[in-house]
Amino acid sequence: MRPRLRLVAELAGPLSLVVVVAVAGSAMSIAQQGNAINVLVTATIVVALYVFIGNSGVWSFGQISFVAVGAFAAGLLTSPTATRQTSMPTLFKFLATTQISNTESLVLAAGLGAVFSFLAGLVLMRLSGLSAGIATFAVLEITYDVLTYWDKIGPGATTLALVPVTTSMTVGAVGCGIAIVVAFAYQHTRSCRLLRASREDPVAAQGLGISVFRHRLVAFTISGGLAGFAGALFVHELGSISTGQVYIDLTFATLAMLVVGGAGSLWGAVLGGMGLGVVDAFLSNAENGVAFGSVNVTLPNGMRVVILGVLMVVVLIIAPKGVTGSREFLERFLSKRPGRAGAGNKPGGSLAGGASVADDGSQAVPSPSRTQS
Amino acid sequence: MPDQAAEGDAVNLAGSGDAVGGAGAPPLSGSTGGLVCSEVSVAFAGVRALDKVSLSVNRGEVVGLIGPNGAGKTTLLNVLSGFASTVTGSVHLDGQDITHFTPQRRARLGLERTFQHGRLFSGLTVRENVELGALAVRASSRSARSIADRLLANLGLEEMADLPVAQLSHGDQQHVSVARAVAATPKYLLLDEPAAGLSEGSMAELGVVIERAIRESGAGVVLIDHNVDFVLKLSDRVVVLDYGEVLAEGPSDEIRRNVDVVSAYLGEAGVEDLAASQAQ
Amino acid sequence: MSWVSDLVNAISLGVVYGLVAVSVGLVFGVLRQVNLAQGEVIALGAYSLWMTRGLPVAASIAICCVVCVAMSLAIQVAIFRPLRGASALTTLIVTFGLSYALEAVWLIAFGPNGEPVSMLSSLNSVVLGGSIALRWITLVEIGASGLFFTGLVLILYRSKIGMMMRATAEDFQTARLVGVRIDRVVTWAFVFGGLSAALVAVLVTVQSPLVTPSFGFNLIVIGLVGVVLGGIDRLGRATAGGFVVGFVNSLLGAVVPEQQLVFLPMLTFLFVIVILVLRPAGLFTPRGSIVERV
Amino acid sequence: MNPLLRLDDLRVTYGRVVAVKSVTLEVNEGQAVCLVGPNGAGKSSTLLAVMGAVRSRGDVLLRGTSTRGLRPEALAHLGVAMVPEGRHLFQTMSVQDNLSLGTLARRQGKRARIDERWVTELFPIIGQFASRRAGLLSGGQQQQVAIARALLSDPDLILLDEPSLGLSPVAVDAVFEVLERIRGVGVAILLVEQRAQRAIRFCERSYVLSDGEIRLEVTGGAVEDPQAVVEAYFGR
Amino acid sequence: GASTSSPGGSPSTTGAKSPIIIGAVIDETNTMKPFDVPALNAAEIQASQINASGGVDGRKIVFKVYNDQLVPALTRSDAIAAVSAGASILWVSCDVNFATPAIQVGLQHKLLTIAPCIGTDQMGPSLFGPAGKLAFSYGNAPQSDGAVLARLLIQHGWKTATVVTDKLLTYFTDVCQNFSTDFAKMGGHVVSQLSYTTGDHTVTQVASQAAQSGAAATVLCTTTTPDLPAFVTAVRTLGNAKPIVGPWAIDGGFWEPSNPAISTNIWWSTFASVFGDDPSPQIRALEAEMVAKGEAPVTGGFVTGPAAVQGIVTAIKDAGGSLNGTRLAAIMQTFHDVNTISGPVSFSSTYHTVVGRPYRIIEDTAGKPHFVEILTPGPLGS
Ligand SMILES: Nc1ncnc2c1ncn2[C@@H]1O[C@H](COP(=O)(O)OP(=O)(O)OP(=O)(O)O)[C@@H](O)[C@H]1O
Ligand SMILES: Nc1ncnc2c1ncn2[C@@H]1O[C@H](COP(=O)(O)OP(=O)(O)OP(=O)(O)O)[C@@H](O)[C@H]1O
Ligand SMILES: [Mg+2]
Ligand SMILES: [Mg+2]
Repeated sequence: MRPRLRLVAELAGPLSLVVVVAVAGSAMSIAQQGNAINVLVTATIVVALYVFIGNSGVWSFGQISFVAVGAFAAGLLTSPTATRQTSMPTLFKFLATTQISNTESLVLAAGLGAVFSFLAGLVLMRLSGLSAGIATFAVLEITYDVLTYWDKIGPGATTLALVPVTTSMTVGAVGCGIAIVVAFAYQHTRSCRLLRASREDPVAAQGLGISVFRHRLVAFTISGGLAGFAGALFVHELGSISTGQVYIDLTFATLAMLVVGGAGSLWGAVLGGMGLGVVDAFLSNAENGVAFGSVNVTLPNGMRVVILGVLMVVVLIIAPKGVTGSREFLERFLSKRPGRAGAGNKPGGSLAGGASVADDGSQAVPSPSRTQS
Repeated sequence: MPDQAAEGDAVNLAGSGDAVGGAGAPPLSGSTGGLVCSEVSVAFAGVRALDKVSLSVNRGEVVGLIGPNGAGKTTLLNVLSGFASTVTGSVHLDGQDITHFTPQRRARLGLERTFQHGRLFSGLTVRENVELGALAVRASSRSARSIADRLLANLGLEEMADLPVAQLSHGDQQHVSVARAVAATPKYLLLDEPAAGLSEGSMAELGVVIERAIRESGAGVVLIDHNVDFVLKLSDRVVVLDYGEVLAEGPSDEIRRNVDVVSAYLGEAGVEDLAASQAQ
Repeated sequence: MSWVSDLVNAISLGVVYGLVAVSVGLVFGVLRQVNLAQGEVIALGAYSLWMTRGLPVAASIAICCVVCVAMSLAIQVAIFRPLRGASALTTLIVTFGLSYALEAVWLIAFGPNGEPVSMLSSLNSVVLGGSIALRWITLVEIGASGLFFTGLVLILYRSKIGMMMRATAEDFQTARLVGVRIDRVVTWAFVFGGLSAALVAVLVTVQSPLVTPSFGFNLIVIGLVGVVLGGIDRLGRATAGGFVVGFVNSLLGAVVPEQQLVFLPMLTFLFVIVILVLRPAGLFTPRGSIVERV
Repeated sequence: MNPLLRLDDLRVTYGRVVAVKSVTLEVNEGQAVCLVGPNGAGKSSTLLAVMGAVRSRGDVLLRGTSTRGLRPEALAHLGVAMVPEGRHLFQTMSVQDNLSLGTLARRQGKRARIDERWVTELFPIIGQFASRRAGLLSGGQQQQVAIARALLSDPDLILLDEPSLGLSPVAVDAVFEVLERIRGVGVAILLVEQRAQRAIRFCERSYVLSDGEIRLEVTGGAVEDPQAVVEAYFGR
Repeated sequence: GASTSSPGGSPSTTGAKSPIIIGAVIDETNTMKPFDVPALNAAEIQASQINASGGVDGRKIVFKVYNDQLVPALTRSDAIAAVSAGASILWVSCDVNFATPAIQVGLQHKLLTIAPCIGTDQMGPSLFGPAGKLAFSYGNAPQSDGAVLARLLIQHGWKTATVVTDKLLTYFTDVCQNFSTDFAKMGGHVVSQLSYTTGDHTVTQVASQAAQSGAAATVLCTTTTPDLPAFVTAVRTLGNAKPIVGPWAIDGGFWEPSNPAISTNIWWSTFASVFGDDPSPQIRALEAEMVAKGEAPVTGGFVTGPAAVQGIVTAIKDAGGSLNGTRLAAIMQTFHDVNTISGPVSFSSTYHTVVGRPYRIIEDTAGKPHFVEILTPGPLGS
């Protein structure tokens, strides 16, 4: 009973948060709706990060590359071919002429993200710790460099404009929901459980027969797929994209969300993504001035970032495992209480019963079985 | 002494464990069976940790491995399980040459080990740790869970099943790491000082769990421990290692009687342990 | 002869990043934690040079040192003390948050344009002219960082405090048990960290005088890449790693055809990936030494 | 006269888990006292609490003065050394460096009773492997270095948490010999051991700890009533 | 919400007529602040003067300002907020990449969308397709920047040049490319083409090569990033004291090392001199007013703000008071030498960014930038 309840809560918690944001967002002004959609899309990216980072315990600074690839692919192929040919004359022919629907672009972006991350993962997934962090960061830099300067595959250093804006509140919410369901389903696979164990002690995992590389690669690929998908949502939310938007700033912003929420749980990822997203949106409004009743509060320009940074630092110092403690929704209440206060009367019935050594009395200090204490 | 070791080597090279001393448990498999390493040498920065050591263990048999600190016991276990880096010689598992297999691959062939120093998944709970032992090889989630529950009950750990292992005392952690290895229902089980730091009662429980694993899955066990009594009790055959060489080898009884041979190793503490059990 | 000047330039850039790497490696050497906010210490040091531009050079440098050490210590008290024992990556993320916030503070305080520091700009003049173009600053950098580095290595590996630092790095709980007053030790590490930041601030602003809000972050990111590339465990390896990143980047920049130069970052980072995949523990970490006992 | 160490109603909890309920005991100068008990009884927790490494309630008095609020390093400098459970060497540092770190807490102006020559003689492997990285030694070798490191601070009181863990029988003998010798020069010992029999025989006073409580006190090293010890282990 | 300014002070006396709301989505925090804010400040002064003299057919111009902080999603939602707040003209940041999310909102709502100082020629149909007909920038097209620099070199007898391109932005590449073509056409000779990308750490290297190339002048297309002072320092200390010439993006002088031996013989083109010596009294007055308000502009780009306001007003008047974006845009596209404070402004169906407007040439001598002359780039392709 309990385990099933836990499972339901684990999925229902994050999903209901999506619904709350979507519903609350829809009730707001049209400009604020944009912010709410952005919160949903950003949370999708955070979920994608979580699938790899949260489950493998390896920090990747490269997931935004997959977002970038997804965003540019989806954006490019849905933008009008006519302007593509005038504003991007150097494009490869098939990129200049192919036109796909927005839905197709979501699928394509997810696929590309998965393929790209799979290939990168083949090379990188043997690394751990800081080396993995730096190597994935290198992937981000490389992706950025190529996308910015190779004008045969995209707009290069200029903006990709005229992408159809189709990520409505509903699409954003459904997209985020899909990512959450995928992440949830994945984290209950055998592969993921083994991966989660291996992050605690890779050597012991090897000894048990767990191929850390293989399971990491699976997580990396799924994460890359979700990231590409999120990239497509992102580009269809903004209607345009330039490489600077899917680079270091977004990387660190989403990582911050993940850590603040709690990198070890899906609930943490979603809560962190949505929570910081909302705070961010609020702060940016506050820089333009918000009215609290009759009092008009305006934050000095630039304070948004200061506050976000400080918030992140403070949360992590107080709660290094994030505000959720890296636990799933309601996990604390639904799981059996650990702890055995007093360690007292344990049920007996040990099969050993101190049989061979302790009972013969021949020793000066026989040590009876612990279980009988 | 060197003669004896050499003889043991020669016999083991032939690949049949039961020839040694003759008193070991009868092997379950044919002459190609068993976990066998032959003429293994390992050196670290010029220092020989193992020098042409051969060892074999058959299904259903417990081979004790004793020897002074630094004798090379753990290194030998590393060789068997694939964790040693520089190896000459070969390792075979049921006739298959596994010398160059990774630890993962060996584990999937049914070779499980414990580590001298914990190496539990410290953030996970006791139950999860044990379940993973089963899950890592082949078991489904459900069967892993039932295996874990049974093992924990056997060890009297069910009370702690939902605690993170980091919160367990040292002795309890030792239990969990054995349970994790046993949960994989291994063909061969390599235990590195599982009884270190256990009170004698807990040690007895441990003995029962090991015996049960042998009974149920016919596992062959290599058991390292410094509690000679514990090792002799459980083992069919005992190998004494010193300075990377096999110093003596034979059935437990023989080693037990042959206190002289190993007094260099046993010292007062060992003799005391032995005396206690001989009084039985 | 242009390859000579390319080489000189490459060495010069290498030395800068070597020095940044010392700065990062030092704190890591004591705490096994990464301090990304070290970049902001450097930035503040550089801004202090600008603010004291009216003063004599020596006074300006002295103030820069004081400012850097003070800020370094403040970071230690506010961030590293509460996070003692946390993993390298946790502190990486936390100190990232801090740099993020501090960068915004610089933006508010000093504006996005940047402020030029022209102290010591005469050091840019050439020692050997012609096609070699060896500058005084390059020599000063090599000399100063060589001295600083040697000093640190002596302290870390030859002195008692150094031994305590290494012990703290390894296992601070046990270090306490044997009587290491770790608060003091850590404080010293941050003092040295602050000094190295000041040194970086002074030397870098000679060649690259404009101090912008992202001044420190840009340096530290590449520095960190270098540190990990070289082998973060040892100061020497980390420093060499920093040097290599700078050197390789600069050399590639000279070799790559002008049209393809935009792909220089790609090439540099490809190099980083290749090295990391081949030598995960660092380019200069001997193969044998990473074997972990199981 | 005050005892060297006195634990007064010591209590250690980890969150909701009570590891030590109530422990009161004394160790006099130059005396060996041991703490035995089943796994999970709270022995390690008791030692850690003495060292100030975990939070505790109750009082720990060193030479009659409370050590409340003192950190481990401060206690080390007051002449308390500890051999923690399991290997806690500085793995990447050489054996020699590990030992040098042991001498940090030596009090100045006092002639050391225990020096490096002394420990090298007791543990020959130390001389043999002095320049080797400590992490590469075998388990038992590391344990010996850990004991040597603690001794080198020339403490008045040494806390040993299962010093025989992972040691071969001869090495265990060596450890007890070492303990004998340091007791001989006036070092007080608080010992936690699973080799209960031997520990009790060695010590002037022994306590059986179970479920975080002292169940039995044995003085004089001889066990008159083994049955009582058994019961103490079981918990009455 | 957003900060609303109703320049002109006194409450409207014209009563019923509703104001013309310009929604400005700009950066007041980040790296575009030095460009966006002075342009807006100057535009507000201009608007207040218009308002004071009766407004546009009695309607006041009101700016509603949103700080987008260069965050893409925010840029978009700010633009939406501006539109829903009744803006009939959208005013965006001076970098086309950062501004696009806002621009597209404006275009989608068929508003006249104006950037005061975007310097690429993308603000228009070339990037935004047919919808881009509504988009204009009052900045100079890179073609003009390049052409005027070529003219500057020729005029001063610098017949050979080393061209250094920072590949960071399309704008830089465009300027240098246009310079090279025009320079060659005018009889100059490009000795060597060098490039780097801001932040790729090769600037010292490139500077060494440039210093030794032997050309009469070095043309550098970049902005005031950390690499610019490093470049200048490196070139000068290698003993090369020849002119270094750059486009508007290096205007301001604030970046120059205070060493007078380094910061000398540096030339650039700009919209107006911010060093107090601009030949136009109008501009000097405007500048003085801004300084008095504590809003001293950093670069000459600020005049594009009031110029844009003047252009908008002209278009509205021509349209008979209509605020219909399509109509206004159609009129604006036909601008030919429309007089503004920044000089004559012309647009065409290909160029929605200003071409052919006269430039101020500034020279920095020993750390003191000063106005030198006015140069007109001449018709494109000459
Ligand atoms: N990775 C290594 N590098 C260097 N030396 C090593 C390494 N592993 C083991 N050794 C050395 O090899 C010898 C054998 O070590 P091993 O761990 O096998 O001993 P052991 O018999 O298990 O001892 P113990 O009973 O103390 O655990 C020791 O001298 C040890 O120092
Ligand atoms: N860090 C911790 N967090 C939570 N509980 C802990 C922690 N450390 C120990 N415990 C609990 O406290 C109790 C006492 O542990 P302790 O380690 O003191 O026992 P011990 O007597 O030393 O046992 P052993 O002989 O097995 O080493 C145990 O029940 C253990 O589970
Ligand atoms: Mg061993
Ligand atoms: Mg213990």
